[in-house]
Amino acid sequence: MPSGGLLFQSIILGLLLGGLYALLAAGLTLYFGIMRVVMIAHSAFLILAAYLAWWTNDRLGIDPLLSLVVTVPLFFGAGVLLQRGLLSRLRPATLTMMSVLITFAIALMIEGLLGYAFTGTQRRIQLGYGTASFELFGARVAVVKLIAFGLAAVSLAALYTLMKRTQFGWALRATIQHRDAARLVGIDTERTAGFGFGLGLATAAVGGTALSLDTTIYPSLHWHWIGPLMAIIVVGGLGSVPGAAAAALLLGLAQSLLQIPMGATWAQTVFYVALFATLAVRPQGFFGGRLAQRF
Amino acid sequence: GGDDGGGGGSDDPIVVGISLPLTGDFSEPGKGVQEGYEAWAKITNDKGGLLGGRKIELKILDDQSNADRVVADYEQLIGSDQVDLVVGPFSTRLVVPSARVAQEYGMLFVEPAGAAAEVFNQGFKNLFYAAPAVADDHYNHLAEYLLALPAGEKPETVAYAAMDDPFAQGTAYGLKKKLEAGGVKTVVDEVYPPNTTDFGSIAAKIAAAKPDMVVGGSQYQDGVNLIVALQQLNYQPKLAAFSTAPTNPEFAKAIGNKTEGILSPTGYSQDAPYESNKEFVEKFTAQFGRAPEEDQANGYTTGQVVAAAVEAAGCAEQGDCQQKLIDWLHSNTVDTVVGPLKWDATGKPQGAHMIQQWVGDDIKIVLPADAKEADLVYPKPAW
Amino acid sequence: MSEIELVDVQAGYGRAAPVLRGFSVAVPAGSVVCLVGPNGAGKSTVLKVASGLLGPRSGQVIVGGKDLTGAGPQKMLAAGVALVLQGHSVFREMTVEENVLLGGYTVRDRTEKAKRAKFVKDLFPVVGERWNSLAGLLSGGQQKQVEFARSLMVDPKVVLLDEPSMGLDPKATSTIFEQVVRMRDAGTAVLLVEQNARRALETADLGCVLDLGRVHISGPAHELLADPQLGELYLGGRPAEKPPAV
Amino acid sequence: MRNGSKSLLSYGLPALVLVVAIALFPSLAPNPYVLSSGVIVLNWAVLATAWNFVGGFTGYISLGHGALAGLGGYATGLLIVKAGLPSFVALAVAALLVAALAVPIGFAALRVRGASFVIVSIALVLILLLVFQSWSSVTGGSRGLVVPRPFPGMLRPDHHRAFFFLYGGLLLLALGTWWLLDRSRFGMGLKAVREDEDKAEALGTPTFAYKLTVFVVSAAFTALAGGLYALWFGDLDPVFQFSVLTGSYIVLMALLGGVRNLYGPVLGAIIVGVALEYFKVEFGNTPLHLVTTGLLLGLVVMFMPDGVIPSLTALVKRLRNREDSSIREVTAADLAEQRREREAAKS
Amino acid sequence: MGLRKAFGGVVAIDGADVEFRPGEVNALIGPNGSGKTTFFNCVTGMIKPDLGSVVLGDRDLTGRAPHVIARAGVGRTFQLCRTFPRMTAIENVLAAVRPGGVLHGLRSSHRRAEIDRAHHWLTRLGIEHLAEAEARTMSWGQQKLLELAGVLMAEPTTILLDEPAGGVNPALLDRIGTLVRELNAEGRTFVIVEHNMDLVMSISDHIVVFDRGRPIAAGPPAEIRADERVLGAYLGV
Ligand SMILES: Nc1ncnc2c1ncn2[C@@H]1O[C@H](COP(=O)(O)OP(=O)(O)OP(=O)(O)O)[C@@H](O)[C@H]1O
Ligand SMILES: Nc1ncnc2c1ncn2[C@@H]1O[C@H](COP(=O)(O)OP(=O)(O)OP(=O)(O)O)[C@@H](O)[C@H]1O
Ligand SMILES: CC(C)C[C@H](N)C(=O)O
Ligand SMILES: [Mg+2]
Ligand SMILES: [Mg+2]
Repeated sequence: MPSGGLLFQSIILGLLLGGLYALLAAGLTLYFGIMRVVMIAHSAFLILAAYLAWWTNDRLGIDPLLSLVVTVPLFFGAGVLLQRGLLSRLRPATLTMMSVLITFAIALMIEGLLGYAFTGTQRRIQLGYGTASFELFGARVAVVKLIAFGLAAVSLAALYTLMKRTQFGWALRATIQHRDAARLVGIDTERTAGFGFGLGLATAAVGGTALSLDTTIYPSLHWHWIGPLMAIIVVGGLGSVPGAAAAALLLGLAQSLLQIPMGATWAQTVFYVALFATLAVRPQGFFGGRLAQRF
Repeated sequence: GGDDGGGGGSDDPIVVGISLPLTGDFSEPGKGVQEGYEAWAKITNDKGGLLGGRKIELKILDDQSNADRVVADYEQLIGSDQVDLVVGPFSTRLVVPSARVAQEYGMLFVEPAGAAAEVFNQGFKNLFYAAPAVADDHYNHLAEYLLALPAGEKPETVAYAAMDDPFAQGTAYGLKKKLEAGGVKTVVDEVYPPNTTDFGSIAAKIAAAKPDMVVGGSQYQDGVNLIVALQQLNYQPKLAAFSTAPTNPEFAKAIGNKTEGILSPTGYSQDAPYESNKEFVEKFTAQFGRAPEEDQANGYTTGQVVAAAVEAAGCAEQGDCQQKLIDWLHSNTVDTVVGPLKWDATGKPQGAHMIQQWVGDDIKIVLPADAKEADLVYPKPAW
Repeated sequence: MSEIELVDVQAGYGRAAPVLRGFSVAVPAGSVVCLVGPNGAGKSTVLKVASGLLGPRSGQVIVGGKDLTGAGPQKMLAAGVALVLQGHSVFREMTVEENVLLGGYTVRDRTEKAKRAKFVKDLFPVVGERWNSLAGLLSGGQQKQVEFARSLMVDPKVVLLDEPSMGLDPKATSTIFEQVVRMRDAGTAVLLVEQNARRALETADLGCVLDLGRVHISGPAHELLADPQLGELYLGGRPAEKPPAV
Repeated sequence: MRNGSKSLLSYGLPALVLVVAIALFPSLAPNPYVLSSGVIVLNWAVLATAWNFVGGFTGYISLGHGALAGLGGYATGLLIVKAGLPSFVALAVAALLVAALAVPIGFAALRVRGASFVIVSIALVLILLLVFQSWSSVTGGSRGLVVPRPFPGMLRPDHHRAFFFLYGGLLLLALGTWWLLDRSRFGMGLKAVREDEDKAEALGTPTFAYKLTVFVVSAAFTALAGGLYALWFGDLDPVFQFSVLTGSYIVLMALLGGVRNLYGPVLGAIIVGVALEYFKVEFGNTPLHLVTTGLLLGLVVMFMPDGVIPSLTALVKRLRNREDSSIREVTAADLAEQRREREAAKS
Repeated sequence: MGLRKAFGGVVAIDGADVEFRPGEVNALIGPNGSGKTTFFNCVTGMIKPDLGSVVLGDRDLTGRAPHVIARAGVGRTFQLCRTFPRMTAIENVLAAVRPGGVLHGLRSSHRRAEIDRAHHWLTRLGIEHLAEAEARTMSWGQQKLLELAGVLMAEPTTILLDEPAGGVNPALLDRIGTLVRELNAEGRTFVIVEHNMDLVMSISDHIVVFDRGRPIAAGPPAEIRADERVLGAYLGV
């Protein structure tokens, strides 16, 4: 039986981790649930953002969080371009399948270019406060992890509001569901879909930066992330940001706690066990509705 | 250069084929080994080459740390490029498959970095590990030292965390076996896959068990991450030992210089008194602008071993010559920058590693006693 | 002057042969023009060209006297042209509310929007009853009603209707035809495609029979109704039996 | 529509070319390295063709077929090492085992469609990776598993030659099976699933049973290819046996050639397989080979979404008769006229 | 019997106790949302009823998978019109499952016979000229007819049509009516959901009227036409 202290420490670590997962999965929820695009390259963009944050810190010596000023608009623009230039040209009938492949291709290119630019060496940001921590009821909370968690919370709240409360959110969903009908009610479907994609990539910029604060990065790291993130959005119910957030917290916590008895490797399987369990019991996910693309 | 054309000698270069993990998981040490090979080729060529004037030409391919790739690379080097000699890549995981290719083409295979036990129980007859000791023996001196401590001082509990990698586990479990036999209790024994980046939970488990000593079976980055995670939890062991990572030049910076007292085994020391080592350190520093570390030395040693065999056998090409080289190495000792090396029938070297410790902002040899540059600090200061 | 006019339009899909081969039609303000024809004649294609969904290969689309050939649906909508698609085009995974309000996407005035929403709710009771359910879960006919309601959220000058009565029960069908008449009386130009041809021609001022992408015959609606040959080829043999009045 | 000469041209002739090419390649290969590349390409060709049983017929895009190949490889290796079976017996048993295992896997995975299936298939790879890494007492973990040579003592070039022919035979078997299915009602049912699953079900196709059956067949062929690879290659490492990349390359190949065509995946495998080897030689020291692969995949998706073979046939067709007027066009009046004539003739 | 199906709060069918007559042309009419399509879905196994049973002849088909029911001789069309978009018309028709094993079609003679039959149906529905066109390039009405051809190819004994007239040209409709009568004469049972009263009244022997998930009337056309409740609930003033 693990000690109470360890249990509590693991819960803290799990929640912090879950928060980060939620942010990383948010973009996927957007593309996937709203636009029916399977964006394999999302985690590659996360790693790209992490590299940019690392690079900013390494070369310019400034705080990696400052890189957000550049990466967020940059990624937003890249998302718009990606959507307008590539995804919008795919046939709607085969969009899902083809989007898998085209985004896979993008992931490969990002990985290759990162390797070319920064080599395959593992990198880690060296921060003055990298090992700083404070005590909370007997558990230690690392400052960097808390910052990442905070970034996640803020971005998710912003995203949720945007989708739920603005015309843009509605227009985006209408565009995806029936493009012609959306055009006929006066929606600029091209622009809307582009912005939607840009938004997803913007979350990748934030997520990647948060990720870079407390982890090692290397070009092929994105393969490691894509599985858990996909599992999260399925468990959360495709397309539901609150669902993804809840699933992320839950699975992060479960992973962290399961590591106590099972060890790190087996604990990772919790994502896939949850994925299969979800599909078997409730294919629509545990937090979203069946047809629901509710925000 | 001897250009007299007699006895099969010519001035054709001797082409040495190598595949290295220049990208991917092992790229950092892989590039270290590459420098070692390059230094060997340059130093040898500057002295006039081998076999009376044949220059050494390296043909290096990148296997991306991928076992499928490494096989294809050696396949290409031997089958298509018709290189004269091949030497090994970095990491046990790549050495095993590539050694088999060499074996099946009847080639000699001297390698710089296949230290784990499985390299030597595959039945390879052509393989030689060009370093003093295999993974399990890396901590031998440390184990002896700890077990010799008086009862009150001896660490009582130890936590182990090892990457799921034959080499990394080999080092940690080599030590574990000896300490357990000596009555030291294991309180945590964690294994993590090579791609792990989040060490929070493992660190939490270790910190909660409050062991006297922590041992990390690490390659490079995982060691750094584990140390940072332990420091985030403010865990202060009496002793901390990690394989490979602490000897890397980037290490101190990577963990924010909180290196106090960290131990690491090493097969190489820049100050080692062996004859060729002085020349190596000097010329390497001239070539690359900094002193060589363990990976560079391993590459260089590999070259030295091959060169000795080639000179002794008087040939370097595919075919019957390879068996002559193999036979010669099985029955002789070679002097290298890591000392004299000789091998058993499986290609296993017969020495032991030294133990280094971070003292202040430098890493110094502390064990064995006859080679030490400083005294081992125990318990170690807080990090 | 005609609100909308298609002049000698050629149009088709992809690389295939043209579907419309020199098609012309003009719909004056305050009138209903009914387009009938066999399946695959190109009726829906005409409406897609008129609404800007499909660019013509040649010919002109003139709206309110301005040449808008090649303009997209957004521009067309701004010029006052609205289309209700054939088949089902609700946003399936959005609620009825969201569907209807999206119909007023271009309406910026909130009170105006609310007023219209109330109007369509009264017109089609089911829209109000199922205000919060997902549109994709409604029955076929209910979805059609939502679509029609959605199109009523704006006040266009030209309305293009592609088989609006399809799948509707007689009551809802009547509601729609009444609405068409009301719009016409308010000065809107209506271009109506219907397979319920006799009923539609009774409502329409002008009729136009389309076959193989060309106008086969056109003229006052009542004249077409009376033509026996047209009856056999395009309108069905039996004259429509009116539901018995009570 | 499908007359004899056309089907001979589109099936028989390529088959002949393929057989001749397989028979002659080993003796034409200039060195053992080229021969070993040939083995790799054939391995890809079998994998892509096996994948196409699911991908081509049912339209379910599996990025997880790498895992099935990995399972086949590990099962073969473990049966030899742990159960002491002779190499090729182990291969056959392994294929059967993987086929049996494909039943529950398919049962779980085929319940979901479209993008969810893609996710599930990726998850399959990742979960197996974790299992094979962690369960080291059986699988050897990331220490890997060494599969004993089936022909001990054989020199490397001869070894390559033997496996080249083994793979060639397997490829022909897979192609033959695909061709039979394509002609059968079973194949028609699967294609109906690809287009509209509910509709197919309503027309009487037991869609789930069909999908599952073809998934199992596909898994068996994939496992055979994976098992042969294990015997040929000798070293299994979970990281490479259970890699999403493998599955993705398979998809790329099938898609590039054309999934609706018998020879599409083979052609794709040849193009991509050779390209991969070429990039490796060309950009050996940089990760640019990833970029080029990505670029190739991107170009295919954007410009030839149906694959090389269909694109080329369409092009040829278009050059022959510029306007696609294979569809006869008639007015209602013509139709009425014809009908009248027919009826007159009947009575 | 007494079928019941509720979706969340919406009760789509509520204790519908309906009997259709074998060998006749039955019609099922009722206002939008009265549960007609849901009823079809229950009968064909696309959704499972919460309560009640579906019986064909003396076989209980409740809760069986759609393909089992289809193989028991029940064919249906969809209101929303579903074809296999990337298959040609002829392939669409061939995709219907017919008697004979799964490997049927390997023999060339079988294949040819099947293809001939498929052409026959396309001809009868007036879309023979589109045989080689992909379904996705067809107009709405053409797809509707194509779907019908697919169902007929399977030679079902009981045929459920959901709004066969929706979007079909009236001239063609007359022929569909005739076709239904012909097939009925061959012994096939029809159940037709339709809002086109002309068609319903002219071809059906027996009409059932639904309102809010319940049958409110049943009988021959003449009787239904005069039924007060029907007039109120469905036909309107
Ligand atoms: N997306 C498309 N791609 C290719 N061809 C098409 C497409 N849509 C329609 N067609 C072709 O264009 C012709 C006209 O189609 P259209 O939809 O305009 O007919 P319609 O008169 O509306 O018929 P219906 O009464 O059946 O709705 C048809 O022959 C059809 O095959
Ligand atoms: N999957 C579902 N989830 C929730 N409600 C549903 C679902 N399917 C149908 N309904 C509801 O059940 C009721 C009956 O629908 P059904 O489609 O059976 O009507 P219908 O009689 O076919 O109408 P129509 O003439 O418009 O086609 C409707 O109120 C509909 O909204
Ligand atoms: C000592 C090291 C050079 C050994 C190497 N890391 C291996 O994997 O075997
Ligand atoms: Mg139409
Ligand atoms: Mg209905």
